[in-house]
Amino acid sequence: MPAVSLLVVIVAFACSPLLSGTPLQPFDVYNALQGFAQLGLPALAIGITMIAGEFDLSIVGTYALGGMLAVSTGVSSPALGVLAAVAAGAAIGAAQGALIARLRIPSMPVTLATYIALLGLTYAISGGLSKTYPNSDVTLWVDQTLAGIFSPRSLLTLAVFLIAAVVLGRTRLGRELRAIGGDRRASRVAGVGVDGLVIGLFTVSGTLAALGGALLSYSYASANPDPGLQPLILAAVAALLGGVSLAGGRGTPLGLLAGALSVALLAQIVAITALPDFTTQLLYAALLAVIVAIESPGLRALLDRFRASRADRPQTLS
Amino acid sequence: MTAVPVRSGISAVGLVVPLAGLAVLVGLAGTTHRFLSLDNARAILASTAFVGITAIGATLVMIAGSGVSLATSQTATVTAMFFLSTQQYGLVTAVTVAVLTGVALTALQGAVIGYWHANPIVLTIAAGFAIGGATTWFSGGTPVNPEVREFDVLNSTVLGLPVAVYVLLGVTVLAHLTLHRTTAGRQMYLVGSNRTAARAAGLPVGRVTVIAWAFFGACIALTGVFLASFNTSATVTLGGTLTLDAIAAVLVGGTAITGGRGSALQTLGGAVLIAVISDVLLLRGYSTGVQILVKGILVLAAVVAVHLRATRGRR
Amino acid sequence: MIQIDGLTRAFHGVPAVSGVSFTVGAGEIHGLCGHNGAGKSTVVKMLTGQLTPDSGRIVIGDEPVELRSRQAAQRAGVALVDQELSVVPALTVGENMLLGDIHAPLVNRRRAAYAHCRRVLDDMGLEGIDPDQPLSTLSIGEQQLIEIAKALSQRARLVILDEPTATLTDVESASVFAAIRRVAATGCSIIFVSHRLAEVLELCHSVTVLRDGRKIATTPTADLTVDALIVQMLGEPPFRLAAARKPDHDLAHALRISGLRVPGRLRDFSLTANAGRIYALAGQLGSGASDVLRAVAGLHPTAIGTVELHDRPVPVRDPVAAARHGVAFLSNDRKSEGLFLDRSVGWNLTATRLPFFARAGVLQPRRELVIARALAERSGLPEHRLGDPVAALSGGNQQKAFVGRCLGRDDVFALLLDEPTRGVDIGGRAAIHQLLRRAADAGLVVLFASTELDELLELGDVIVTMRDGQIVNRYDGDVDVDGVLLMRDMTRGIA
Amino acid sequence: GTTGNASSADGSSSMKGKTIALVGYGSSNPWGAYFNKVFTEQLTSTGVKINDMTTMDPGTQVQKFNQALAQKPDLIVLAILDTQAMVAPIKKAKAAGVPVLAVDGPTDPSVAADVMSVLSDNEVLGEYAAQNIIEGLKAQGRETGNIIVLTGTKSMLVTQDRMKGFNKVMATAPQYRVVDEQDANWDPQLSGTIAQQLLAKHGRDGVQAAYGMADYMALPIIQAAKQAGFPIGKDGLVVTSSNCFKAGIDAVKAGELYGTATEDPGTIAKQSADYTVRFLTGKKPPQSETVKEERVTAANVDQFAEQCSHA
Ligand SMILES: Nc1ncnc2c1ncn2[C@@H]1O[C@H](COP(=O)(O)OP(=O)(O)OP(=O)(O)O)[C@@H](O)[C@H]1O
Ligand SMILES: Nc1ncnc2c1ncn2[C@@H]1O[C@H](COP(=O)(O)OP(=O)(O)OP(=O)(O)O)[C@@H](O)[C@H]1O
Ligand SMILES: [Mg+2]
Ligand SMILES: [Mg+2]
Repeated sequence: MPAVSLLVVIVAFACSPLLSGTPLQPFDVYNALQGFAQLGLPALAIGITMIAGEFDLSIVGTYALGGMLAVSTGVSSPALGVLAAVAAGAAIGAAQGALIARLRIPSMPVTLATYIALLGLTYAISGGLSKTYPNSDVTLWVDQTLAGIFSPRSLLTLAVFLIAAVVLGRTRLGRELRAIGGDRRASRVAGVGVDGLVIGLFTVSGTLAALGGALLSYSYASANPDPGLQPLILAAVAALLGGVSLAGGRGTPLGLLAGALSVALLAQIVAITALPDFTTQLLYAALLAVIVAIESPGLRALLDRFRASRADRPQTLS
Repeated sequence: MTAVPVRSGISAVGLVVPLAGLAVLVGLAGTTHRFLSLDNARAILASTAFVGITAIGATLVMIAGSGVSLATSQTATVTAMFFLSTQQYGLVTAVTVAVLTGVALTALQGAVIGYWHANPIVLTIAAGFAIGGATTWFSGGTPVNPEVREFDVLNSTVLGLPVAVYVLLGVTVLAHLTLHRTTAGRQMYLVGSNRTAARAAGLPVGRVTVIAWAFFGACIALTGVFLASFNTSATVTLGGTLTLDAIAAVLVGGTAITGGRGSALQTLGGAVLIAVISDVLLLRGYSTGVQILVKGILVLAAVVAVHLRATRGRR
Repeated sequence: MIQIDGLTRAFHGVPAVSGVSFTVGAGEIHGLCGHNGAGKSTVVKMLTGQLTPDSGRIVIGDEPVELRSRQAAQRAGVALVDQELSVVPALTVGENMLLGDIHAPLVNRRRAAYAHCRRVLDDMGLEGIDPDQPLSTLSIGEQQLIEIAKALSQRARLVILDEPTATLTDVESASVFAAIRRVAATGCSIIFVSHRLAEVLELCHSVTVLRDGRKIATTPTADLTVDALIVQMLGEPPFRLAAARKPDHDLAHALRISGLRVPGRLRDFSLTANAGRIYALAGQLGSGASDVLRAVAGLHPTAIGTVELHDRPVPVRDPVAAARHGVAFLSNDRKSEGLFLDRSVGWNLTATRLPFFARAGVLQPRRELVIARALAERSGLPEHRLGDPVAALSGGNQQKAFVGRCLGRDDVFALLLDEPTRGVDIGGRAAIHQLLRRAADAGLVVLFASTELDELLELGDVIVTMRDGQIVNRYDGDVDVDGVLLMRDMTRGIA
Repeated sequence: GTTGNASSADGSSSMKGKTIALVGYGSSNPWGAYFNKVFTEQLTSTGVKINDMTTMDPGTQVQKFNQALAQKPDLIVLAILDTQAMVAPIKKAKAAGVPVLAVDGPTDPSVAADVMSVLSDNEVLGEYAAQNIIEGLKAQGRETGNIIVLTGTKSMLVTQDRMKGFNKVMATAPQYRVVDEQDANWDPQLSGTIAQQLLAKHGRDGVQAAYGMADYMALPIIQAAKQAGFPIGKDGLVVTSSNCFKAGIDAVKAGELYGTATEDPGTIAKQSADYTVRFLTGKKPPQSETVKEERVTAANVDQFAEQCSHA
């Protein structure tokens, strides 16, 4: 799924000059990667929670708060700003994780509530105003072009994905994450420290979302107290395209990477070909419709039945 | 309510916490300047109405176990536009068109969820994109401004209360009766409680889900109609933050997001509670941010309390 | 050596286990028996760190241990096969074998892990299974074998198996027993929990019997017979039903199943059945017996074939239509596919008969209460519990509520039950058998699938044996059948 | 309003083959939709190619702006969503030598010299609103009066400029007092809710006038007031707003809305198109132009009915 969707989008990207009439340039790739940098960390944050069978809606809240904190505290030292954002994200994530793990509450309503509360907190901190980040050196630095197509921001995002891929692929954490997503009770009985894992998971997702928010607000030189639901929904779309299922138990960081790249490229295609903005929405809708069809048991059964009725004559029994 | 009573063992803790909360609220409210006025009570009810109507519909969907819809705002917008652009055919026709639009769009999603077991979150995100994108496409972003204003009557007040408040009460009663007194309502609880079991027992899972979503669609459409009347024109962003506001009201009302438990009356209570608290904070001069923050904490408290009550004795 | 001393645990003030003590020597295979709810699993959970005892002591080797978590129990050398299948289908076989094992390294060493899993699988005689294979591609029985293999390979000092063979065929059970004996021979202690008493006597050195949370006795198996064991478990002579099997030639056929197929599971199945008789499908897991029932109930979306009930064709892929035509189905998984656990007993009993007390879609509460009361009485449930959530009932009573849902309805013509008494003790089993017999006498076709020989012989008027997705033999009511015959059909198939 | 039809400007033939990137407000916003429509219409006959790179998301806007920059158009027409976020991209455009025309809202002062601009006069819009209120209250013969204000998103310069103008004029009439100012986020639904609560908070004799920053924010105030039993218009609540939509004009005609002001998308779109033609044909227009805004009240409403009827 992630490989297929990435391939389709890359092919479409390569074909976009047919519509736009201008050949592709390295800058097109750079800009797509900038889009990826904006989307990647929230997508990874929500993606890992989805692998573990949870759904962290609060990432947009942490994302907004992270941006606001970075801008408020990172004027003289950008590292300090990132640190403040990340610390807050981790603390919020840990608190949520503890609540979810210890009381065994479904994460969706809890994180929805946290999202609303964090939005309010960010609003209260900023007085509802966008906050300016006056350190323009940092702003220019994070988005400077490296090797034609990268920027420090997109490289950092890529690095985080690679670290996640190594950690989840090469240690037993990856296995345990998918296990608790696949069957929570069985994992518990098998001896997986489920509670600790869930708390750690939400801590990491809070951290990643806050880091994403901080980087973004450095890049924009301002922090927006209310980013709306759009970042969350796009992150979820990226995760779903990345082969993660809302039912849990499925997905890898590299799949998530492919999903986030797909979404970023898609937005870039729309920008290159100067299609109207609502086309993006319709494209996302179409992609999600495909995911709905692939994921929904009823539709799959319908397909099975169709196949069964065609393969009816020669009886197979595995 | 039900012929077969459900054991009503209310623990001391389960009672003390909400009572304490209520006491604090009453204390705060009572000492807030102008809170205890008829005008303010009216304002609270009026501001509850729009979100409340949608939240009542969302309650049925949540009880029937198909979670939440993330396409609510977009649907409300579309119905509002249909309502305004059919004003010249008379109020009844316009409302009918709007409601049918809402029911059709939402019940269709319900059908995909009910018959094909699609994931509601993914599906409604897709539906939200599709409806929002198509609305922008067809309207070209131009607001709908009707020449004829049949809707004025919907903005009027009866006995000092806006018509929308009466509609909210009507919808609540209807939802309550549906849930507790009809076969479909009972089946919503059963399907929400254990969908696999309901399917194996031969209960009409698909049909029940569609009924719940259709009801929801009608409620969204009514909200759309009132939003349109109130603003006298409709733009693509008319739906605003309706999606999350409705979910928040349902959750504060104590309906379980996993399905099988909850009630329309509780949702009404949840919606009013949110409105009261926002109102108290506003009157006391707290900023929008603090109001939103408190709303979030309230939702969190409700979710935790409901969960603890539901799992008491099972853990 | 494992010593359990005065172990006690209560739930909400109701004792589940009170003062249980026994000892398992090194290399000993120790049986743990008792009827449903006797407290076996509670003891097991306390030994494996899933529950903390209210009081009592556990000694492993020479030192008393505090087992606060599964990890702590593993560190103390306790391995577990849980009563419920505890593997994760989303992972591979190998990943499952390493999952949660505290001895598994933090950093994956793929090659070493693969070799380890390969060796363990080979030891269990599972040469055909690849560690890199997704677990979901295995049958339920094979998945259970993986879980057992994993526990036995953990080099533990105590391996606890809670009903490990409930889903296994006899051949598979035999290889598990061999493996258990091998592990015991290395000096490891084994606790073996099972309802299959003959199995317990064959495998174990001694047996501890629990009743109502108390220990009744620990006896060497050499001194025991199945009947003696049952007396220990129940405290009174077992309740026996007269096995009156009835001939069915003289009746008109009510249910006709022909050419029923489910790709990959059921090859070809045809059966004609009469009203008033009980039909037993005898087959191990994967034999297709359970698939016949599911297909007729409309729960197999890929099923093909024709089903007629009282001369009306029943569509085979639509559970709602099947129910409308008078088919009632009881799954073998009453928790996830049967009951509405958090709803009341009353609601559960009346869930499928809302039309009986609704007028034009509007419910009539008074009539509902009358009907619910009558049903509770008919299914042997205490009336005062009608308002309780069904989850608060004991397993046996839950199953009664489940069966009760289909009784006394004049719109049900065929009752299909998959393992009607799974996890139910002997007393509860007899009561449920009686309910089914009465249903048949009232004119229903009753068709059930089971793996238990006793149940098949006791309840079935006509017994159909199945294997590999097809019928092996059909034994009508006037033919003599015995367990050996059935077992031969079920395991070896058509000669 | 300046402008004629841009396509009739001379030298339009020399614009063939030129490209404009329109990094404007997305069409999901009514103002943006009409602006884009008029702007595009005005320029079609000149043969210039317009790339639609509009959006309502500030992040996407930065990305689309950078994208536009890479395609090296002859002009980027920009309607800013997030003032700060646009600073660095504008600097980049300057460095790359791609001219930028900012329309509607101003850029951050630090880059104001790097762009050309056709701006709405937001301060004046705020002043007009204040004038409407003072005029209305005086006409009722009131010695004192309390005012509530529902603003657009406070973080936007547009909002801040309007409040600057509003407060400046209100300071000249200290007998009238602003008692509450809330951020309603350019959201009609939120405006309605907040209005209901504020009206209840201050009571029937506690509020005499209200300012909703756009027509679609003022109309919900009127509805809320009606439902709360406030008299509206002549002897009642004086409600004003500051950018006109058709619904607002209707309300002025009906005597419910005391007044509004222009900043209608059509006028600014025409002026921007005109500016674009002048720039691309080498006519060197002034670096910054301001759209002349007009105050609209019952007295002159008919004059603006057509101009304001498109959004
Ligand atoms: N978590 C729990 N909460 C409340 N009661 C419990 C809980 N777990 C077990 N019980 C009760 O404790 C008693 C012993 O249960 P246990 O599971 O140990 O029985 P068992 O002997 O394993 O039965 P089975 O043969 O059905 O597995 C029963 O009455 C059961 O209902
Ligand atoms: N999970 C639970 N939650 C609450 N109460 C429970 C639970 N499990 C058991 N109980 C209570 O413990 C009582 C005894 O249950 P138990 O399983 O021991 O019954 P039992 O005697 O084994 O009956 P049966 O023969 O039907 O299995 C039940 O009637 C029930 O009230
Ligand atoms: Mg029991
Ligand atoms: Mg047990």
